[in-house]
Order: sequence, then structure tokens, then C-alpha cells
Amino acid sequence: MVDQDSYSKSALVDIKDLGFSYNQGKDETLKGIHLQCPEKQVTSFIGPSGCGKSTLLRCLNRMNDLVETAKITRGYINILGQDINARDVDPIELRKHVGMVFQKYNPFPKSIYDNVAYGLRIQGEKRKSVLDEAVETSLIGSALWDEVKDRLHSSALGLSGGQQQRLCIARAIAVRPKVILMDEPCSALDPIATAKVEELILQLREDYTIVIVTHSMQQASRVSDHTAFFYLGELVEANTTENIFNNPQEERTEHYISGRFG
Amino acid sequence: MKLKSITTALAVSAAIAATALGQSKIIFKGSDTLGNKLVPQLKAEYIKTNKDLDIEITPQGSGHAFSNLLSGSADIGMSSRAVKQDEKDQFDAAGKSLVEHVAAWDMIAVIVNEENPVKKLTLEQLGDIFTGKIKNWSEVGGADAPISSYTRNSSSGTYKSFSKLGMAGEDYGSDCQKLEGNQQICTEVSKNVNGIGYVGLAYSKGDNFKTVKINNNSPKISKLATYPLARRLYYYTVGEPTGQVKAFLEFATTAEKADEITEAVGFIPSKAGEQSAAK
Amino acid sequence: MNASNPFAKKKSLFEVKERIQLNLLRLACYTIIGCAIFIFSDIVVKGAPTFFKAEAPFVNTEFFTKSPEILSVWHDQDGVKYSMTKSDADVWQTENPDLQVIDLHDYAASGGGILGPLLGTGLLVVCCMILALFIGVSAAIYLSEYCGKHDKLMNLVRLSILNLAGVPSIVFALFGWGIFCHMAPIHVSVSELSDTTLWAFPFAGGYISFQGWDTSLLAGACTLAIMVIPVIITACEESLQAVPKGFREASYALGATQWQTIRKAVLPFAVPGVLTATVLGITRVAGETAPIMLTATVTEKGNLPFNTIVDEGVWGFFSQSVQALPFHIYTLSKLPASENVKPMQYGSIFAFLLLVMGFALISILLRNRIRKKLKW
Amino acid sequence: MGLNFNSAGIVKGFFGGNAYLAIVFLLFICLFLFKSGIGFIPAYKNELSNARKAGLEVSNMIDYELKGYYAISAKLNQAFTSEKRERFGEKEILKYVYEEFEGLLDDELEDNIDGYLDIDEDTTEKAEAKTTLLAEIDSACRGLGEKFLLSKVTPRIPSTTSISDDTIDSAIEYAQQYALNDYETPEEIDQILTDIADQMGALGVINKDLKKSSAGLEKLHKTVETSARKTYDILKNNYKLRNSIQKLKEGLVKQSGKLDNLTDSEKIATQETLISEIQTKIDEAKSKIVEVDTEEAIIPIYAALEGHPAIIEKLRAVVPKNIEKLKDIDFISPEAKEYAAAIEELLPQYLEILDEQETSISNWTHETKVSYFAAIKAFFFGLDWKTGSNRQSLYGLIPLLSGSLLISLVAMCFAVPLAIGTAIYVNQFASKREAGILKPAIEFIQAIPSVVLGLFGILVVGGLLKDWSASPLLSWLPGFPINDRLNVLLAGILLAFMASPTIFTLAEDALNNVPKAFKEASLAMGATRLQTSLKVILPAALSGIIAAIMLGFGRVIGETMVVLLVAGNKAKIPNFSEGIAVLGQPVHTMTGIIAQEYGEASPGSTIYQSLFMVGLVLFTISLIINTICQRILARQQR
Repeated sequence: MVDQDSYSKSALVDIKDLGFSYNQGKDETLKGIHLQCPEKQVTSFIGPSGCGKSTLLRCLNRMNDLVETAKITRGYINILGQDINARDVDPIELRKHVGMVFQKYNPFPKSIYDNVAYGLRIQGEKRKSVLDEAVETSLIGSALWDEVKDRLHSSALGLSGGQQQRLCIARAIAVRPKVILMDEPCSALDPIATAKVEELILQLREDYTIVIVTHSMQQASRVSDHTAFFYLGELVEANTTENIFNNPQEERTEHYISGRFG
Repeated sequence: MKLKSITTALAVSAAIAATALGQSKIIFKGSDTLGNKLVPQLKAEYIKTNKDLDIEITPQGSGHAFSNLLSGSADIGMSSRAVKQDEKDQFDAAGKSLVEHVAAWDMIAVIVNEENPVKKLTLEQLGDIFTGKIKNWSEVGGADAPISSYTRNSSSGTYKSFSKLGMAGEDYGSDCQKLEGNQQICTEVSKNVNGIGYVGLAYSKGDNFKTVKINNNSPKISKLATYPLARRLYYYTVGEPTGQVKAFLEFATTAEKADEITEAVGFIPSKAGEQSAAK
Repeated sequence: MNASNPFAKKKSLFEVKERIQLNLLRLACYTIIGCAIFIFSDIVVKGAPTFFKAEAPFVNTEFFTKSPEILSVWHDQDGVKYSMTKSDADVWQTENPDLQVIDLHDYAASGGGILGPLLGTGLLVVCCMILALFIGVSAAIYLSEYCGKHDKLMNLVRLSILNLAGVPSIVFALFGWGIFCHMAPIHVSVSELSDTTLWAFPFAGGYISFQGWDTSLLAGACTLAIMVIPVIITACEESLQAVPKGFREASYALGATQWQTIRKAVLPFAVPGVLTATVLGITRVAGETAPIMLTATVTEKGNLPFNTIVDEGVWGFFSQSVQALPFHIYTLSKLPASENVKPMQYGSIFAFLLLVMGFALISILLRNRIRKKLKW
Repeated sequence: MGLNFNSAGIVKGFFGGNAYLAIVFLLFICLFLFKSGIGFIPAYKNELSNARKAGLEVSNMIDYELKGYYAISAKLNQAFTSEKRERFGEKEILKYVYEEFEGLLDDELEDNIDGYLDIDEDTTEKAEAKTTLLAEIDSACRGLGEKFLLSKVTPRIPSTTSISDDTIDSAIEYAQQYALNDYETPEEIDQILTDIADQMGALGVINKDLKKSSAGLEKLHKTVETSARKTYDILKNNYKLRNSIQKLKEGLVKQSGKLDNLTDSEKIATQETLISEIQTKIDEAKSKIVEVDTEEAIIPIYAALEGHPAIIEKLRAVVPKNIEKLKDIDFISPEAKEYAAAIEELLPQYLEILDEQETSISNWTHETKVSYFAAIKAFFFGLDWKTGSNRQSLYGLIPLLSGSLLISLVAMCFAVPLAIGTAIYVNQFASKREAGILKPAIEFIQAIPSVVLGLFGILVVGGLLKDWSASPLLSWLPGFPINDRLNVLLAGILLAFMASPTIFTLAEDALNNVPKAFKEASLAMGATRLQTSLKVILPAALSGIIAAIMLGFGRVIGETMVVLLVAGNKAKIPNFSEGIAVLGQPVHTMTGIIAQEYGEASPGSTIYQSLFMVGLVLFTISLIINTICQRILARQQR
């Protein structure tokens, strides 16, 4: 089995026996997940479509609250040592600490500047100097600064797909979250843009804990330190990326990696 | 062949039926003053003895009477004013002659709210109120409050007779609110302390409003000769009436029962009116 | 409470502000609903007594079997109050000669029932919808099935149809009044030839004269039809467009002609849409007052519309003017505010609301049912 | 095959034919409206040019000067009245109480009095009867004081708390005199008025002087008006006669045409009489045409106008002098003081009017031709809508347009926040079940017929609104309590209720069309749902919402029945200078005028055409609004 201790020490996200259902507690989509994501590392979720990996990701910042019939059936998720489904947790505050980047890049129909500044503004920040600085840092952090610094106030929708996705990442890191969740961030991008985003992910690892859902095993192996393989709502195996790809413990993992199903 | 004969028979019998029934409908159009009270009641009385007759009444103002008579869509036009020269010209131009029948006498009552301290007005003051020269009640001895004047709309005959009788032919001021009928004026005056309006005599009794004396004359039948706002109401027909129309008009203008109804409704029967006006 | 909870709710002024804002939004919503409830409850509470009665058959049949008549209200020397239609009052007076009639008031169109207006509205709506559906649905089929999406002329037509759907009803009323009441062609005998006619030529023993139909059922129905045609075309075209393209392609692939395709593979699936459009149109048409006020209605009429067909034939039937519920309500609105008139006022608007709302409800139910049956 | 092809063609032709029929209808509407409306311009031009030729125009100008003066004199009158009440309270009250008695007598004793007056004393019985009646009247008069509910009347007399017994007694006496003296008001009562006027001192003098000062102008106005009216009426009549001759001639042609088809000799004979009758009528009409030489008829007007500058010069001197004198008067009544101040404010305006009108009157000439453009301008920018007038009918759109716009604006002020707020709430915050109830419920409101809403407004809302406006909580607002029950506010509120569902449905659609991704992205940033709605979703849906608002506006401005019933129908430009009090004023609307005046209009008359012009304006407004909205929505869909 996996060497639990080696990464539970610095685990920022700690999932215990998590059960989740989209249907008022019936028909569990996630069945008893145990998983830990270590701090300042990249954890990737892989698995065939419908295996629950995206669902789990959305549980981490309680985006599933938006689905009225969704319900955590058992277990808990600890982030920064706090059960995020506890009663006194405000999902709004949680999401300020757990940022998210989506499958399809979705900048707001506003200017580039407004997009990046959005997170700070909703937190009540009004000082222009602070906003300017945050926008610059975030855009530099997302490797977009050089490309857009001359047109910060033009519409974000005028950027190319890859740029838009990086803008979304810039928007997410502008509020300095602890964790960034990425839901197949490259699936809508061409290979060159994908490479740029992957490069960026590796860069961001320095400062952030990243959880990424991906369809592409190559991507998982390229960017992540740890990999978890899901199948039909169960966590089949979680380990360092190296171990998963070179030395899978479970037969199903091996089959999936070698492309026999999925 | 058989088919043809059947159709012919049908057509003939239909034609006979149609002629036998003759004209079974009288259409009234025009004055709201006449058409909302007097004519419906006359009708109710009249069809007791003429069960087959259908009488349609659409009171929307005297102006309707002449436009509809001209186009032939009315048999009798009700009007609260005499026909205007240009209207007459239109009939002349169309080769039609307009025949006038006096329906009744009416007095235009000026009404104000019950709470209003003003009890009498001179004809001049009245005219000035409606032309917009006088805008505040205190100018005619009332409270210091703006006057809200209510008039009928411009297709009404009362609108025109009032401007002729009460305003020396001057135009209404733009402050007047044009309402749809006598009853609406009563309602608004009864709800507005500062309101003033004019209605036909038949509408002058009600809750929360009272009539005003004009030149020291109240609108009462005995004052017909001296009350400045007295007028005739008319029925108009195109050409001398015939058939059902003639029968109805005869009933409406001469029958005793009709006079009773006229009086009960609040108008003055034409005969009595002419007599006391002559006095 | 976990003091070290990093995600704890932060109590601040901001939160209060936000809550206030949210409640303002909620307030906006419930203000509208509240107003609606106020209006409905007021009408229902005050209208229901006219509508129903305590003993069997629980419905005030008189209200639905009589036309509007004059209402007489008075009291006798003992202070007993009476309120009945003028004709009943006359009977009563002959039967009770020893009771005095004191303080008699008459109110026009406030007694009796609403049969005449109800029938008139029904006739107007039926005639109008027959015309409008015939033209509207055919036009929609042509626009949707025979014209391409890129036919420039037709796109212009579509745009103008959309625009016309928003034209105020009074403009249609004015148009209908000018055209149908004053200019439409009519077959008349020489003696009926009007002097205001635009043009006349002899035909079949009489004249075809462009002198208009006066205020009549037909003029009203045509005016309403023209008003509602844009609505029907738009809605029908939408429902035809919603039928998947695959259906048509499958049908063509089997060798069907265009008409066969439309007949068998498109129209059946567009029926719910057409039906909804119809009911939508009815709801709009039944509620309109201005167009029929100018073109079709009379305030008081003794005969019911159907009696005319016996006396005057089909043309007489269509050329008669009718009473209509909305116009009846308009007449009632001019009456003085009096307790004696209120039963009729509220009863009429209650009946009218039920009618129109009923159609709105039917449209929703119908659509749902048919949708369930035909799913693709 | 061939048959198939043919039937397909027929089917296509059938549908196509119907489509084109629809199009033809729609095109026809535009054409017909345009055609009927456009005839208005020459007709109106003719009326305007007649008014100018006859000199009615210059009479209007003088009237305008007089109006400025009346505004001042009305205020002075009010000042005079309140001052009078304050100074001569007791006599005023006596007069008032007397009038109250007089009314009571009229109501209750008229039969007795009439009887008494009609009896001649030729027989003893009759004399006796007369005495009895006299006694009856006498006692009834004595009883008046008790019947007369002082508590009900006292508050109606300003600055009075109680009425003394002496006053009542003498009032009763006067009332009796009135009754027995053939309804003659006793001289003493009439005297009160003159007494008071005599004793008003300086204010009375000012009042009198001012009244005298305008007499010259009034006389001039009358001269000009009478002379102009005479010419104008003839011109108007001639125009009508020419029109009817035109029509008669057409009729003649028509009837003569019929003659050709007739074979029966009897019918031919009647037809020929008919034709000859028409011919006589034409001749008659022709003989009625009075040729007036406008050049000659205008001469007296010019002659009268020569005196105009002198009159104005005098007014310019007298009016300010008198108003100056007002300052020296010690007003007892505070109201009178206010009125005096108001008069001072009015003065410069009045002098301005005098300057303006004097130049335009001196520049005026009856010879300038009225252009078509002037007629168009007089329609679109005319400040008066006056139809069925005894003198000149005026068709100015501005009062109607401003009324329509004001009502729509008020309606939108209520409807937009409500509807948009509701749309945001239902779309973003309501639970699925809640939204499932709310949405159809609000859409249901759309089906309420407007006439029902209008009647409801008259029966319920109008009264409520007036009562609420009288509440002391609102009395700080200018114009509250509202005077008229039918007003802009009432119409606005009802229309807001009508427009809300329309705006709601379209705005909700627009919000729905915003991609879900925006919402998710914002929420994932830690924005609250409200922040998300207001900062991301609302801006993204903005164009759709604007379209929704515009369509709502289009619906409101085209609504007829509600405004016809509750807007008050006063064809005057609302007085915006009163600020928020403008909401309490009644106005007239474009839709309302069509519904109200169509009965007056027979096809072809000027008013008929003017109504079509108004219809055309409405049509254009709705077309513009719709086109813009279609553009916005189409762009949004892309």
C-alpha cells in the first residue's frame, strides 16, 4: 500500500470516508473516498468519464452546494485542518481560500483588468494602488503580463483560448488562495496552449497546492506529484505519480493506464 | 330539377318571411345624456307591447348621432344639442334631409362637492371657471384651493351646449378634464372637494355633491324660463320617420306613459317644457 | 465553535448590507405577487356573491341567462330595500300596489346578467381565430418550410411581422375602423347604396359598393384577426422550426414530396406549438377592448346574436353589431360608484377574468399534455 | 409525376398566397395609416391659413397677453379675498350663513313659497290660505337655525371658530325676506359685498385700478376677435361648402351612371328627379358661398391694432406701479402676504410676455403664406389640443405626447426596479419550487385584461391612493394630498403593474441566457450569490434587459383603456415646474384621445385625419422601439 505517513504530514486537504450523492442521499456518486493532498504539490485525479473525479473536485470548494439535491452522505473533508462541511463554515469564505479554474475558459465579459481585480473587489478592496499591484502580480504569475500589459482595459473575450484560460488562472490566484482546483483546464485548448498552461502549473506549484482533474494521463504524469485513480465513484488507488504509472498496485489501474478501457 | 324547385321554394319562403317581419330593429346612437337613462327606460316600456322589436342603444356622445345617421348605421340619432350647420351641410350634400324631434327639455346642472362652501355662481363666473380664467375657489368665495373642472368629452352634445349657454361661446380652457359621461362627472365631483362639473338634470341628484345656483336660479322645472342653462334634447331621423321608427317616436314624444317616464328620469317632457319656457 | 476556523463566517457591515439588498430583491418579487393577490382576492371576494348562491344549483343562473338590463333600486314605506331589473320592478309594482316606491334610482346596464356580452365576445373570438389561424398558420408554413433562412425578402417580412406584433392595439383599432367600417366592399341593392361609398359597380342584380360594414361582428373579427396574425405567425413559425431537421430529412430520404413531408413529418409535431399559439392568441384577443369598441360593439341590444340569423340570414348575422364583455365592463366603469352597481361591476370582471385566465391556464395544461405524448 | 408536381405547386401557391396575404395586410396598414394621416397636413394648413387671413392669429396673441395679466389679477383676487375675510369676518359670516339658509329654503320650502306667491287675494278663502302658508313659511324659517348644523359648516369658513346667535338671527330674517319677496336677495346682503370692497382701503384701490388697466386691452381683444371670427367663420364655411359641392358632384356622376342601367321608365323618372335635386343642392351650396375679400375684412383689425402699442405702454406703466404699491400694505392675513409675494415674482414674467408679444404683433401680417412645413410644425410642436372648438380647432401633439411620456415614465419608475429585481430574485435566488410557483404566477398577471385593471383602478386604487396621499406622513411632499382622483400617479401605478410581467419575462430570459460558466467562475472566487448576480450576471445580460425595458415601455405607451379611464384626460402640458406634484395632475394621452374623439370624426374630416396622424405617431414610436429591440436581441443571440 501507499506510504501514508510520507505525505499526510503536510496534507492540506484531507478527505476521509467521503460519500456523496446527487440525489437526496440515494445513489451515491462518491463511495467512501479516503485521500490526502499534500501542501504545495500537484495532485491529479484521473479516471474514465463519470467516475466522480470532477464531483470530488467540486466538493472541495463546495461548488456542489449549488445543486439543490446534492448531499454529503458520510465522512468529511478537512482543509487547513477544518471540516469544510461543518455548520459554522461559510462556503463563501471557503471559496476565497480554495480557488478554481474550469474546463472551459470562462472570463467575464469585462476588461482583462476587471477580470483579475474581480476577486479583490468583491472582498471590498477599493484602493486602486492595491488593485493595480495585485493585477500585475497575478498576470505575471500566470505568465500573461507580457502579452496583455498594453491592453489591460480591453475586453477579455478578445484574447485567444489559451490566453483566456491563463487569465482565468490569474483571476484565481489574484486573491491568493491556499488551494487551486483545476477541472480539466486544458481540454478545450490546442497543444501549444496546453503546453503553456502546463508550464504555468509547474510554476504555480511553488506557491500553491493544486488539485487537477485531467483526462490525459500524459498530462497527469507531466505535471503532478501525486495521482489518484477513480473508477465508478471509488478511489481505486492513490500514490505518487511515479508509482501509479510505473508500478500500479491495482489491476484496474493498470488496465486503465495501459488503455484497455476508459 | 327537383333540387332546383326545392331551392326556389326555400328562397321564396325566406323572402316572404323577411318581408313579413319587416324592419324589426331600431338602432339608437348618440347622446349619452339621453341614451343612458331616458331611452333605455322608454325602450323597456315600449317593448312590452312590441315584443318582436329589437332596440339597440349605443350612447357615446351626440357627435356619434350625426356621423352614424349619415352613414346609415343608426335609425334614430339622439342629440343633446341642435344640429350644427356644418353637420346639416353634410346631410344636404348627401341628399338627405334631417328631421328634428324634441325629445325633452333638460337643464344643465352645475355640481360641486357637498363640502364646498360655494352655493351660487354668476353665469360669468361659471364661464370664467371653465375657460380657465378663474383657477382658485377663493376667487368665487370658496376656500383657497385650486379648481378641478370636469367636462364631458368633445363628442358630447352637453359639452357643446354648455359652451354655448354657459360660456358665451368661448372655448374650454386646457385645464378641463374630459370625462366619458355624466355619471363619471358625478363620481369625480363627489370624490373631489375642489371639483366642479356639469351634468344633465337627470343626473343632478346623488350622494356627496350638490347643485349650484346660477344667477340665483336653481335647476328646477319651475325655473325653466329663467335658468340660463336650459336646453332641448332631440331625436333626429333621416327623412320623415316611417314604420316602427315612427311608431316609437310617436310613443316617446306624445304618450302619457312616456311623459311619466321622462319626468321620473329627471327630464322635463317636451310639451310641458315648451309651455313653461314660453312663460 | 471552532475559534481557529479559517472559513468562519465573517460578521461585518458588508454582510448586513448584502442581506438588505437580497431582501429588497425578494420584496420586489413579493410586491408584484402581493398586488396580484390583492387584485384577485378583491375581485373574487366581491365578485363571487354575484356568481354563486347558497342554494342549489349554487350558480347564479340568472347572471348567465340574461342580458344586461336597467337596474331599479328603491325602498318602500317600511324601509325595506328592493333591487331588481326594471322589467321585474314593473311586475312587482302591479303586484304590490299598496307598497310605495320611494327614492327610486335607475342604473343603466347594471341589472340582469351577462349573457349577451358573453356570447358577443365568444362570437368575436371564434370568427377572429378562424380567420387568423387560416391565414397565420399557412403563412407560417410558407415562411418556415418553403423559404430559406436566407431569403432576404422573407427575412424582411419576418422582421416586419415581429415589429407589427408590438404595435399598440389602438392603432389596429383605428385601422380597422377606417377600413372595415368605412371602406370594405359590400353587396347592396340600389336603395342601400351609401353616398359615402368610395366606388361602386353593378353586380348580380345589385351593387358591389366600397362603403364599409359599419360597426359589425365581421368588422370587429377582421380587426382582431389582423391584430393577432403577427402573434400567430411568429409562434407557429417558432414551433415549426423546433421540429428537428432530421424528421424532414428522413421523410425526404424515403421519397416523400415536400407537401407529404410537411403533412406527415412536420405538422403533427408542431401541433402543440400551433395549439399554444391559438390559445395565446385567444387570450390576447378576448381581453382587447379598444379595437372592438371602435369596430364592433353596442352598449345595449335586446336580441341575442343568434336570433338575428333567423330573421336576417347569414349576412345579417355577420353585419350585426354585438355586445361584448370588455366593452360592457367599460360601460360599467363609467357608472357612479354605488353599492347598487357594484355586484354587476365585480360580477362582470370576475367572469371576464375567469374566462381569460381560464384560457391562459388551458394553454399551459394543453401544451404539457401534448408534449408528453409527442416526445423527440 | 406531372400531377405530383402540379399539386405541389398548388400547395406551395396556397401557402405562399396566404403568406403574401398577411404581408399585404401589414403593408396595407402602414399605407392606410399614412394615407389617412397625410391628408391632415393640407387640411390643417388650410385652417391655419384661414386663421391668419382672418386675423384670428393676432387675436390669439392678444389673448396671450391677457392671460399673463389674468395670472396676476387672479393672485390679486385671492389676496383680496383672504384679506377681506380676515378684516370683515363677521359680515362675511353673515353673508355665508344667509346663503346656507337660502339653500335650505330652496330645497325644502319651494312648493310652499311658490304656492304663496301664486295665490291672488281675490277671495277671502284664498287670502286665508295665503295667511296659513305665510305662517308655515314663517315657522319653517324660525326652525332653520336648529336644522342648520353649525358644527358641519363652521370649519368651512376660514378663520372662524364660532358663529354668534346674532348673526344667525339676522341671517334668518334676511332669509325670510328672500322667501317672501319672490326669491329676491335682500339688498342688505348685496350691500355687504360693496361695503367690504369700499372699506378695503389701499388694497381695494389697487384691485380696482388693476382691473381698470386691462380694460383697454380687453376691448381691443374683443374688437379684433369679433372681426376675425366673422371672417374666419365665413372662410371655414366656404371650405366646407366647397367640399360638399365636390361630394355632390361626385354623387351626381354616380347617380347619372345609374341611369344607364335602368330600363323601367318609372325608375328612370325617379332617378332623374333625384339627379335634378342634387343639381339644385349644388346650386344652393354655390349660392351660399360668400366671397369675402379678406384684404378688406382685415382693415378694421389693422386699424384696431394701431392702438395696441399705446395700450401696452400704459399697462407697462400701471401694472408695476400698482404692484409696487402692494409692498406698502400691511397685510393681516398671512395668505394674502404670500399671494402678494407671488405677484411680485410674476411681474417680470409678465413684462417679458408683453415685450415678446408686442414685437410679434407689430411684425404680424396676414399676408405671409402658411407653408406645409408650418402646418407640420404646428402639429408636432403645437401646445394645444382643442377640437370641437367654436372658433379655431387646434391640433397640437405636445400635450398628448408629454402626457403619454410622463405616464410611461412614472410607470417605468415603478416597473423597472420591481420587474428586474423580481427577475434577479427568481432567476438567481429562489429555490426551484419557489421559482416554479413564482414564474407562472407572474406570467399569469400578463393575461389580466387592461379594461379590468382600469375598472379596478377606478373602483379601488384611485380611492386608496387619494386617501393615502392625505395621510399626514406624506404632507411634506409638494402636491400632497393629491387633489384629483384620476391622475398620472394612478395611471402610472396601474400601468407599472401591467408592464412588470412583460419586463420580468424578457429580463428573466436574458438572465437565463447568461452562460452558467460565469456564475460558477464567480462563485468559485468566493463571491456571494448576490455579488455574482449584480456584478457578473446582470452586466452580462444588460443588453437583453435594456431590450426588455424598452419593450415594456412600448407596451405602456400604447396602452389605451387604462389611461382612458384613469389618467384624467386633461389635454394640457403637465406643469413640470411643480416638481413631484406633477404626479398628482391629470393628463391626456395619445391613445386616450383616439378612443375619446373617434366618435366625433366622420371619414375625411380634419379631426378624423388628425386622429390618424396621432395613430401614425404611435405606430412610429412602437416601430422604432421594436426595431431597436430586435437588433439588440439578435446581437445578443449571436
